[in-house]
Amino acid sequence: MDKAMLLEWYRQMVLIRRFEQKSAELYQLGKIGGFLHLYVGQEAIAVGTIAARRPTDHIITAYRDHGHALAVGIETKAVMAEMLGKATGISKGKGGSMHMADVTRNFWGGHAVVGAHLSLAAGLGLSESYRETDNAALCYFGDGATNIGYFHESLNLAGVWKLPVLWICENNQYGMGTAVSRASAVSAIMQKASAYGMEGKQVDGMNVFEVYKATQEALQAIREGKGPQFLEMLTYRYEGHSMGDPLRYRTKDEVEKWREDDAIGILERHILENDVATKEELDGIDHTVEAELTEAVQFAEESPLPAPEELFTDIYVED
Amino acid sequence: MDKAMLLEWYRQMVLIRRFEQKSAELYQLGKIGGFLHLYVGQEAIAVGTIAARRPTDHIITAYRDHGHALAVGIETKAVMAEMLGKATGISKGKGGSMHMADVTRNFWGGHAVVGAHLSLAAGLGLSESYRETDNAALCYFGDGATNIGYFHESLNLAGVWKLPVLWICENNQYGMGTAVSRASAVSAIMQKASAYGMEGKQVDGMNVFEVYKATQEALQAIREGKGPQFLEMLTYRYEGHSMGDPLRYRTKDEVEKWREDDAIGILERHILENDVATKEELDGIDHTVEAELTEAVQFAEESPLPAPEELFTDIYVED
Amino acid sequence: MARITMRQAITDALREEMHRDENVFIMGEEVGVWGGTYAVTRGFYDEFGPRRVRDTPISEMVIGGAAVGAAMNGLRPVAEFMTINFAFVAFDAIINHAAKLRYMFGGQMKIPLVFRSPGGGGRQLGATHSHTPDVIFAHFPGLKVVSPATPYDAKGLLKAAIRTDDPVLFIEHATLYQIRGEVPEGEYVLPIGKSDVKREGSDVTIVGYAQGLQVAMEAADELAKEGIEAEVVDLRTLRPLDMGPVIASFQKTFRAVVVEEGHRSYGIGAEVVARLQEEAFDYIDAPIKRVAQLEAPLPYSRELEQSALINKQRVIAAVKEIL
Amino acid sequence: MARITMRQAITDALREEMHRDENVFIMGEEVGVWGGTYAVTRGFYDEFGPRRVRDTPISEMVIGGAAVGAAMNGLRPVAEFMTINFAFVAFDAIINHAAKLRYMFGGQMKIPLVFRSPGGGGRQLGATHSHTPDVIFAHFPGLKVVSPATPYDAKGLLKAAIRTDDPVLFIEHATLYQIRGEVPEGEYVLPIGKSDVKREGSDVTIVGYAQGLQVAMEAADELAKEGIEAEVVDLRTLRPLDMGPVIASFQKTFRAVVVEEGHRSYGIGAEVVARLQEEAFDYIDAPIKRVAQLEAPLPYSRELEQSALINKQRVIAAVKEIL
Ligand SMILES: Cc1ncc(C[n+]2csc(CCOP(=O)(O)OP(=O)(O)O)c2C)c(N)n1
Ligand SMILES: Cc1ncc(C[n+]2csc(CCOP(=O)(O)OP(=O)(O)O)c2C)c(N)n1
Ligand SMILES: [Mg+2]
Ligand SMILES: [Mg+2]
Repeated sequence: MDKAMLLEWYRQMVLIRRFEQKSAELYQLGKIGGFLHLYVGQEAIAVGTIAARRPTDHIITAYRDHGHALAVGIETKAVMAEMLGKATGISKGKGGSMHMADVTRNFWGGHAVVGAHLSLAAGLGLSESYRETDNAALCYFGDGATNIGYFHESLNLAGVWKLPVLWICENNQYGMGTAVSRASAVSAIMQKASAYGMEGKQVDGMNVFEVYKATQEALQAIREGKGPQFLEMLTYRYEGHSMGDPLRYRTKDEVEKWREDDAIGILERHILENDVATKEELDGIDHTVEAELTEAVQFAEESPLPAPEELFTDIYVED
Repeated sequence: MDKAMLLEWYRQMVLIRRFEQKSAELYQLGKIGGFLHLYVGQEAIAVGTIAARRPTDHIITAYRDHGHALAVGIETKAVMAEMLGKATGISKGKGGSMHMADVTRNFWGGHAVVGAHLSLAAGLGLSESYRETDNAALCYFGDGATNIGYFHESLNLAGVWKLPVLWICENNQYGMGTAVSRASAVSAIMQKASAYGMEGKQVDGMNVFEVYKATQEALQAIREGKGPQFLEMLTYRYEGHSMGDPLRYRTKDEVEKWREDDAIGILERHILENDVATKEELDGIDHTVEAELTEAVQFAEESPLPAPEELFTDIYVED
Repeated sequence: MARITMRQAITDALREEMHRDENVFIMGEEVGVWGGTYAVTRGFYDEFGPRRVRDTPISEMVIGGAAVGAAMNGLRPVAEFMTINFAFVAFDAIINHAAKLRYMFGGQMKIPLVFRSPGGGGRQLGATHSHTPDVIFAHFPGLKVVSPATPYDAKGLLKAAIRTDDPVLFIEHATLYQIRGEVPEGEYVLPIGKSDVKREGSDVTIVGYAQGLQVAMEAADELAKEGIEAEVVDLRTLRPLDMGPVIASFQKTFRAVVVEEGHRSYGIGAEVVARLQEEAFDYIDAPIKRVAQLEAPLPYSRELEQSALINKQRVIAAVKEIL
Repeated sequence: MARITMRQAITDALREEMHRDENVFIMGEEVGVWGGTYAVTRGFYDEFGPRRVRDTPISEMVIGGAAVGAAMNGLRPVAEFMTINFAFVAFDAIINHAAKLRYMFGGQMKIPLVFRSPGGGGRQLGATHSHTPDVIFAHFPGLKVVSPATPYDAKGLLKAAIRTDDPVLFIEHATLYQIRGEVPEGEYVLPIGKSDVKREGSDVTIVGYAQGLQVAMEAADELAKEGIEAEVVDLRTLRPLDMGPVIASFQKTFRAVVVEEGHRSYGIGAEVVARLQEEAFDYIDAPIKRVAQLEAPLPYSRELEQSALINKQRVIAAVKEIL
């Protein structure tokens, strides 16, 4: 892996983390509304998996979607403007935090009905299979989402039809306040894959290298016609489920334990220990990110609200 | 197993088969309306499983439900009257072929939305678990039903909450015209059980002894607090999915092959080869069944239609 | 012009569109090998092959959702729910995904799909399998809802539904599959969102659609024998709802009856009544009547079920009450 | 009398019923350890334990269906859908099972359950998470649908819902959780299926429920300042719908406006209008107006979202148009 790539990963992961922290502030100030779900702690997954995709592969995820939005390369200011509900937002201010998408980048959005987008992912896979390409669809979802009917139907259809979908479970140990073992009859989510004829593999989701490698292998298998693949990424969200989470369901110790294996920390250590780059270089990246973020917030704040008539556009293509 | 029991199984299986054949005739005559799904070929399952239950255990099944209705002991004439939509039918003529129930026998009905009744079964199990009894709920469904979201959510809930439900998949190889391998990512349905922390077991569903034994063991495990259990009964429906099935999806040979292992034939052979009873005794049972059926049809035909005001009763308990 | 059944008209529309556009494909339960539960896609599996005529597992949520996903990426799925009752299982996919994604992502996506589904009661299928729930789908902006009453309309509207870039729920009343009507040989497409006067008259306006339209026409025939000339307007599309021809007719007749097979309360008729009194208030001479399914789940027993459903006698009685 | 929030009123009703009847239990997502997403069941997990306050996996179909199954066998589940939007996923369980089983099996079963669910828009949650789809549930016989507007009604009606032997969908408008109102100390139960006059007046009738009722009351206060006395009727229950007080009021005022937060087309208001013109035709002096959500999915951006929603200005304008 070359230096440019590792530094780019580092940049993305720092950008995502700082973006989330900034968003939390803006939410407290009432500038962001609705629900806000932070991706802090899980950065290695969006970054590592998306680094392994081809631009023609599709990305689709749930409401915890800023990380994926930034990792596919949507401009930070377009993501931030969306958070603030501005006309310049990537979804024109109509979607908000949970509903980022950029179709030009084959990023089909964050989706907030738990599990539903797995069926959309099956459809994305179907469209590629129909056209006989070797593109794949990467579909991200939480541990909690694996308990809903959509999960079952989507994975089964992918299995029967051999759809080119890479199912990526971001197992951050909880669905809202419910620990995996209190919601799922099996605690190793990967075990569920076998009911759909897939093997399933657990990956250290805090380690971007492992994430990248597992994704590459899985995408390779898909392109070779081996059918859908399943990865369970073990990870953790450092913050609450969304803003306003009373956090009654886990201990500070548990959070601290996970923070020790921090995704950015692991990458940073690798870079420094292997002399890929110097601390100064990394600090430089941090500063660029900071500047980009400041600019993005300013852009978002100064952007106009959607025009009133926007209420009635985009409902239908043909009226 | 004592003679009385075996003869009773024989009687029930013959009754079910002849009931179905009679129903097909009445359907052709336009006396039965709606959809009619025959249970011919699968008799050993309803009879063998229900023989193993206690009366306090619950039974719930899909639309292919006459077999279960007769096996739980609903009077033949009340089942037949329901088929004819009469006021004397077990569901007052409001349910028809697909919707037999007898709550006094803990038979909670045939249900026609594929998979939905699995969630009701979870609820039945929940009610017993809540009351801390050792009663179980036996829930029957087809191979096709294992692909719908309801299946997944119900088995998962049963798994997490350790609900006393015995899941019985009557794998008759097809859901309508779709062979298991064309609809399910795994062809051994029992494999799906492991995603819910259950072991799953395949049983020869044509052999009432095996069915009975497996059910007894599974119920025993449930009563011992081992949580929900899963049985896959391998079977075959000799007739079409419902009346009017164009039968384009399978060969005559395949049907013939399965008919050789006929459920009633196996039991009959056992009875005769082990001198449990004589051919004459069995013939006697056949005649009793015939008489019962004739009487049931006559009763049903002579019964009154539901009174017009019945349209508005039973919608609510309290108006 | 050939007189063909509505089933045939739908089959023809599907086949023509499949030939016209390689992106059009069919998915659903038993649409392939079986040939469609209502025989609408009979022969398609052999003609177009398993890539374009796709038998699905019994899993309505993913039938709905995968159709949306495929449509987002440029295909034009015609996904079938075996009956509209099973669309309940896919309600979220239809209403929250097919109908909302374009809007929610600021117009970035098109969702050019058709959900086809037979619906309606009267076939002794019991309470869960006999719904005419059209109104609950028509309630939500983002979806187009079409339900034709004649073979001619069925063909022309289905072709339009397949060609529009918006998601369409196309409800086929199963009882109408057998009815026959004239359908021209050549290719034609009808506009979605246009009501249509199916019979002219000046004494009363009867508004209907699908099975309700057929019942309205039967009633109008009977009424004509008594010298009462009813104008019959077919809504054809429930969303967007085109009140133009209804109002024009009402301004001539001053009296109206709305006929629908679904339940009366919170039904299609309520909206038509509300709009008429909002938009043609000065023309109202008598209460606008609704003829609809009585407020009970549909029972299995034939006579009992029929007693809950609409029929021409009930329409005639309603007309006479306001003349 | 204490002035408590609607949230507190609902919490109290649940707690009292849990104490009163051992068969009552709560199930749903995050109802236990978390304390309810809207904090309605805060403390219940500790008070009643995991047997009676059951956190479920994210699986609305089985939440719906298991509640039905448990109710069939004599328990009295209070099952929560975290928001009404997710009840779409459980639509089949609610409409085809909770609401139909009793009928389909000839009255053999009772289904004494309550589905509780917060609903409504206005909180910047985007198109899929902001529905006020009450009408689509009220359309079907077999279910009772209640949606209160005040803490007093919420408490009394929820207790009634838990005690009735029929399935009830109890929709709580999330924006109303904070409003306060007087609630008596002792035990009381209100009847399901009774509309209620919330304010007397003789110039115009304003009909509303839930958030629509609150907006109607605000409008009535403003109108009173201008000397216009509106009578405000709260439907409270959408099925069965009690038109009695609405008609009685209308016979006094001859003018009406119906206010609802859901979409206008095929909404609650349409039915109220249709019934008024059927049952009080001779009293109609002016078009009956509807104030409802504009026909667009709800967007995220605050101002844009607000522009689609009802408010007192729109009600006042509608009233003035017909006075
Ligand atoms: C169908 C549905 N039910 C419930 C919710 C409410 N909800 C939003 S996120 C969430 C938890 C999801 O957990 P998980 O899948 O593990 O994802 P995570 O938030 O941990 O990333 C729930 C219950 C929803 N959005 N959709
Ligand atoms: C949700 C739903 N989708 C589709 C149907 C139509 N349907 C009725 S039976 C059936 C096949 C079920 O197959 P299986 O579960 O194997 O049971 P079998 O008929 O073989 O006993 C289908 C698709 C339905 N009733 N419900
Ligand atoms: Mg999680
Ligand atoms: Mg089968």
